[in-house]
Amino acid sequence: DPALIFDLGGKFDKSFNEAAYNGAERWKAETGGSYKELEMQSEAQREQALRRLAQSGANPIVMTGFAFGEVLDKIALDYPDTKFVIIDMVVEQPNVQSVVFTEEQGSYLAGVAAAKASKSGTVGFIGGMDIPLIHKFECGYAQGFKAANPQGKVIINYTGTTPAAWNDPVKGSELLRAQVSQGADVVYAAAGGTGIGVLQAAADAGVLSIGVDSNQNHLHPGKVLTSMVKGVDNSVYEAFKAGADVEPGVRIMDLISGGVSLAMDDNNKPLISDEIAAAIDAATKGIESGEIKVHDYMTDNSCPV
Amino acid sequence: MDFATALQILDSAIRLMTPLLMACLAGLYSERAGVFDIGLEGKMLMAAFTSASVAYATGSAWLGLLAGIAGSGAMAGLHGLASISFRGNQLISGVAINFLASGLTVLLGQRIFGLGGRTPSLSGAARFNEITLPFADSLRPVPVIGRIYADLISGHTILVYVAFAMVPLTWWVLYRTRFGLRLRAVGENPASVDTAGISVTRLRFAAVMICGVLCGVAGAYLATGISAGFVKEMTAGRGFIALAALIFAKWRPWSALGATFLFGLLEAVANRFPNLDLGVVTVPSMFMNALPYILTVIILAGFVGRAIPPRAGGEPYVKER
Amino acid sequence: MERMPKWADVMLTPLISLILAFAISALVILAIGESPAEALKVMVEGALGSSYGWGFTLYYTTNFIFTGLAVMVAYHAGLFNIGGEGQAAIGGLGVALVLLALPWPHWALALPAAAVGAALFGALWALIPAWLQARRGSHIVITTIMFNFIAAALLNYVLVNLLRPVGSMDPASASFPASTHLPKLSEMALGFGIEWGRNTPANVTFFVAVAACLLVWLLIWRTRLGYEIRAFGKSEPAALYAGISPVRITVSAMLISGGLAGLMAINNVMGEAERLMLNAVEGAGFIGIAVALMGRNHPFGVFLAALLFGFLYQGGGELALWTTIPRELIVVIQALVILFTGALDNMVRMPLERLFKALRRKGA
Amino acid sequence: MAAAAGAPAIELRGISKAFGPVQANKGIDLIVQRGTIHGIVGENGAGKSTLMSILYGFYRPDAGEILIGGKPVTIADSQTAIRAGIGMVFQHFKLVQNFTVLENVILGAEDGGLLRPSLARARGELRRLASEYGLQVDPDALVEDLSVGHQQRVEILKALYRQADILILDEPTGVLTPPEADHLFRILRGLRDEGKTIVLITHKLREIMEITDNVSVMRRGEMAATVRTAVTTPAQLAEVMVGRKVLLRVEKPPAQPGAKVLEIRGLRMIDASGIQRLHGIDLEIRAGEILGIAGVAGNGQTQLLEILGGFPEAGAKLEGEIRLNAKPLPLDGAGADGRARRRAGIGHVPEDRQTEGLIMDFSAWENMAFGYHHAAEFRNGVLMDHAAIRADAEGKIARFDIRPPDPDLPAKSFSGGNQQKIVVAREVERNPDLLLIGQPTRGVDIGAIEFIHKRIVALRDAGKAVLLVSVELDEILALSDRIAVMFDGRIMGERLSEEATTADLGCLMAGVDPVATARDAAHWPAVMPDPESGGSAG
Ligand SMILES: Nc1ncnc2c1ncn2[C@@H]1O[C@H](COP(=O)(O)OP(=O)(O)OP(=O)(O)O)[C@@H](O)[C@H]1O
Ligand SMILES: Nc1ncnc2c1ncn2[C@@H]1O[C@H](COP(=O)(O)OP(=O)(O)OP(=O)(O)O)[C@@H](O)[C@H]1O
Ligand SMILES: [Mg+2]
Ligand SMILES: [Mg+2]
Repeated sequence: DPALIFDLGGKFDKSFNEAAYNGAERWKAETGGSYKELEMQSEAQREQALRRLAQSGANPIVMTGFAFGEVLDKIALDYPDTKFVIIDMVVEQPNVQSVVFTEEQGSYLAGVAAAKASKSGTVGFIGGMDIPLIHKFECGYAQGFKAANPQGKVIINYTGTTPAAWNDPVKGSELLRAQVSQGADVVYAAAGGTGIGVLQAAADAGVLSIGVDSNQNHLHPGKVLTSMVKGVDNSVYEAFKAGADVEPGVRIMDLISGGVSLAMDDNNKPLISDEIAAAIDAATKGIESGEIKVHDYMTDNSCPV
Repeated sequence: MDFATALQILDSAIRLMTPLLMACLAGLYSERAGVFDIGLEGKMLMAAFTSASVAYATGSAWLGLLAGIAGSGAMAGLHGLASISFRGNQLISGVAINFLASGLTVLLGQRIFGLGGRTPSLSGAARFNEITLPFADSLRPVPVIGRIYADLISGHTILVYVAFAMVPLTWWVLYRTRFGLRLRAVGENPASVDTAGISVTRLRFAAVMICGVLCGVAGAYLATGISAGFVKEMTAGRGFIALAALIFAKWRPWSALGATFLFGLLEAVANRFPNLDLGVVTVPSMFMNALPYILTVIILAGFVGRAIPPRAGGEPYVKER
Repeated sequence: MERMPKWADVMLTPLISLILAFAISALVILAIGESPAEALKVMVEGALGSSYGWGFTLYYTTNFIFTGLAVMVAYHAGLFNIGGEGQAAIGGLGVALVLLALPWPHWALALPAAAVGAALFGALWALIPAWLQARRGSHIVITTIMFNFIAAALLNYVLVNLLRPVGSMDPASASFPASTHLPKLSEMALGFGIEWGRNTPANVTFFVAVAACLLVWLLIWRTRLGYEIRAFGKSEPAALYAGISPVRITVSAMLISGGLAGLMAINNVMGEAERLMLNAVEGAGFIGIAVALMGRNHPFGVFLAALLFGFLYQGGGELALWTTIPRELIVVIQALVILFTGALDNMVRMPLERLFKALRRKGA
Repeated sequence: MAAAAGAPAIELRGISKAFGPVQANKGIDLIVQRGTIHGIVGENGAGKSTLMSILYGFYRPDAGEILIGGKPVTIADSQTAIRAGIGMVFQHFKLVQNFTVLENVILGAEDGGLLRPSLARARGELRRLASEYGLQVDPDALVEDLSVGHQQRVEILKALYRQADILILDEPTGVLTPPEADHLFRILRGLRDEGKTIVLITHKLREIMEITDNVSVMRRGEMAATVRTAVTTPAQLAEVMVGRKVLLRVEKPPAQPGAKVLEIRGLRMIDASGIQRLHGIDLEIRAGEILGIAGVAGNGQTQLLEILGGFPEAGAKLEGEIRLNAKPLPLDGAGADGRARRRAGIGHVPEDRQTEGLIMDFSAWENMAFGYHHAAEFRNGVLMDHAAIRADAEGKIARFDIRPPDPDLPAKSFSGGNQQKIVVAREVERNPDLLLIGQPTRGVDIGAIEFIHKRIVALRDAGKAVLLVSVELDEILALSDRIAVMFDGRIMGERLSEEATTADLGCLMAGVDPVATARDAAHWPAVMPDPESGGSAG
């Protein structure tokens, strides 16, 4: 059986853990198979969880989150017959598949959409905990926005510096209001449970919001411009489907492979004007063809815009 | 900074301080009666959960509020049982309540809604919506005052006004009523109350239950007023900040207003200016996030003298040594 | 002389309280539609049923011993240190700086140096609140709460901007060199030819923690400083009368307290993660409050309470890992244990006292 | 006196009460006649306070019956007692320190939900009671700002406000100055003459003889005797109380003063709130001499002791000169703390044994080393030598006959008298060159008083200097070789004890120096006495 281990945020984190869970459930529904899932409590359990699963014969073992990187790197070779899949991190071991997403590209598109949808020329970004991964979202978004509106302004807020920052909708809603009062009329939230509050407050304040990780358009139909969807669910689904035959190596889930995308559905159809759609299209093509290079914050810890 | 920005920051400060103020006043009743309470956080969290759940189920924010009060009240009853009836350690009891609420809310939420501890989003009458005070729109053109009235004073949920009204009310109860006199006395010297023929247990229980009710309102405000539903751990340390504000305020109602306003304001300022550009260096957002805490320490050290807690605080009342 | 025999007070009361806590937990488990018997089995087996479980239980125990002792020492001086969380986090920074700054040839050299770094940083983080309390009268409860938040922000800044290897997503320092890796208890057991707790994080720090219990016991009940700390904690006017300086005692007690909290970092940062991560403390600072209070502010009690919480943590972790019971249940069980053994203990003690009185009367 | 028509005011039958293993009251019978003042005496821990607390509903008896005015009543709580017309002034006042007098008076006896009407009525009532009984006290003052004497008035006012017919006072004079005590007695007589019944617990046999109509003696939880005061003597009472003959007078040989031990010159102190507490004190004490400082409480005696002991109130400004054995002592800084003072040879029995002299939760043996815990003989390397400290404590417990002789018992489990003996034993047995001793026998029974007085005299006879501060003029007169009187932070005058008279000292305590006044009148009739030099007269 395959197995899935969630990162500390827990499987219902309104973010990529939840997406992974959805992928696994889809696989289960389609194939009727069963899988093991683990939720950890503490850092020290990472190794324990991996080892115990490997010993129990689970294969492949999928884990979400960069925090597994170190541990996996250390123990992968102890279980050469087991395949591991790690999401959001590269681990170079012969039996590990590393799945990384180009969040900067998806966020770039979100930035373009925001620029086009914004009437004020000012948009916002609300991150959860202030960590590099989220800066990657922020940086891509800012690039896309500036590309479409060089004169515009992006207001950036982070919720906090502790894990509590992921679960503070009150602060999220207050940050949104602060940004709105500074003129922002489209706000992109990459903040887990805090984002729930951002999207809600945006709907209340009559401005547009952009969801993250999974398709959140349905949360406030007609008020969420789009969502930057990260195909974690697909990756998990595919890994489960491949079973023990998962290909080791690095899989870069980018725009071309559909790893990241903007969610378009009935909920946001009225919001996506032809002009916006065209701009997104153009940007997508540009990125795919390599004409547009979206800078990855992680490569040098800085953002060009 | 222009007038509009100042108004917006103050407006935000008012919303952010409301749960702190409620929780702070809640703690004030309890601690003034001699029962320390570091479980404000847990009670608020429990109330946020029960209020959101019931508001969702019934579609009524008011029923949600009642449920919030009940949820928090149950926790308060537990605290009273442990620290008054059984003369247990008040700090331990508070710690236990924080843990209990943190676990139970998610456990129950997951069991009931299956959303990983989150409740479904609330809308319409299931939330407390912002109310516009009379004449707000017609007065807006009046310079300064009009703007302050329309943009700052008007346009909050009813619970915000309740919280502010609680300040003079608490002051009045504490200093102008028999109940308040006895409450203050039991926190200073329970033996004086006992020898006057008044039950220390009943009085302290009353105070602890009032604390529960106010925490209930605070929690309901978090889940059904300022946001639209419950998210696990959504109190995010506000109970502790309220406790800090209470000590800061030296256990006095008007000072509690000031202290919580200060916390709200500092947070609002940090929200508004996430990266302070000082020309030479840009203060990183991490420090702006920590700014309210740093400033609190500085203010505390620089301007606020020694805070003397109610003299009998923290000690169970034992007649027989 | 006593109302009930000492053994009954020390052993029977907590035991019955514990049973009560578990009974209520069982009801909660039933209420969420799971089997309490199964849960109990998983917990006990997972935490105590194998050397593997013990390897984890002792690892968590070690963390809680340090934070529990930290709260305890401050408590004896009448100071309520809620800042263990921040002090332990900053202690981790001390460990990381020591281990990354110099090439350590052997862990036996690195350990004392890292311990000093951890204790020093933890102590420094406690020094400011202590000084503010002693000199400016700023309430230590507020300042230590604030310092937890400030520590989180500081650590976040340092890890993201200064210690993080370029290109890494993880807001964590580089891994410490292999020469500084502490021997795990399993490796030590293997040295004696015993196969014990393979791949568990319990490491030599456990012995440091046990030693810390002994030293703290000596400090509090056998040294003049401990005597002065206790005296000051009981009565400030009396301390002044006896020539005990409030400033000196407040500062010393908080330095020791912060140092102990900081020392936790040699277990989790040096011994387990072998690099400094964000949020490495994971709430152990707050658990320390419960551990100290439940341990009746005595090092031996702290040891036992830490063991209990170690068991709950590991057993609960197993529960979350291997059953469908959500991990929040463990939090609830912890809460009930704290409540019954720590705050509602008189609920058990009072009837017991009456029982013993009745028995004695019958016997007499 | 009111006619004893009908039933007695109080009748107790077979009252028993145990606190855990301690049998505080054993089958007590007591009859208190209406309209009398009834004294209760007994050693520390005899069970007096317990008995009265039962009567007041503060404790519940394990067995026994209570009759008030002939009717059996069950006093379940204080509310019942209050309704039965009983009021009580506890040994340790039950006042809320940061409330005003008025608030304390109405607490529990409010007229309704709102305070304003109650406060208004109480204000009027207090005015009436004040003029009727001479119980003046500022209704708006905070209790913590009042002297103990005034705090006691508040307690009495509380009882009277509740219209108590029976007033119980537990050691009311323990903290009062003689004039305050006299004032209290006038009030009590007035109340009795009005028909109220008063129960008075005291350790001072003089007071029993002076004011009571009947007196009961308690011993070890039992009622030993009840007699008419007129037919008994203090010596008889003391013997029943203690079970042996007690010397009610201190026997001391004439003093043989030696070298100067303590010399104070121009000592001034301004406290943190800016009030000048000491206005230039000049004093000296020689070896083998007891200097008694008389004065109404609150005239700077406490500050003087604290400065000499090395722990003046925080933020105080000090000035002047203190020499011990001709060596100057620093007034502030690290060298001026309690530890340095002990090292220099100053022992100190503080005025307040419970909050300063002892750590109530520490065992007796730990308390026996308190303040001397750095001493060489108590240490064992970096550790404390517990065996040595215990051995030392056991010796002191035996020599001072501290009961129960259990060094492991926490200080709070000892009676007041025995607590005081622990402190005295600790300080006296160090053989300090100078012993500071404040209120040595406050709340202590006569057996213990006798003992403590003997030890102080013995220390003097061993050639040590003693500075004694007491508000008990009797005690000052009995123990001192020389007497200085403090008033408003100044030494009003000094007398040799054999020359001193109560009247003379009383004048000085009130701030009037009869000698200096006469002298000033003779030489500089028109000049006001210089406040700075007024202290050195005599
Ligand atoms: N609340 C209590 N709990 C336990 N023991 C008590 C309590 N109150 C009094 N005792 C004990 O009961 C005995 C009688 O005490 P009580 O206070 O009645 O004595 P007393 O005659 O008033 O003494 P004193 O002259 O010192 O005031 C003492 O041994 C005392 O230690
Ligand atoms: N030989 C002694 N005889 C009587 N008292 C002593 C003796 N030695 C020390 N003491 C008492 O012990 C107290 C402190 O002693 P001491 O001066 O030896 O401490 P210290 O050496 O300064 O302290 P530390 O323990 O920090 O080294 C003083 O109050 C003094 O009265
Ligand atoms: Mg008494
Ligand atoms: Mg007494």
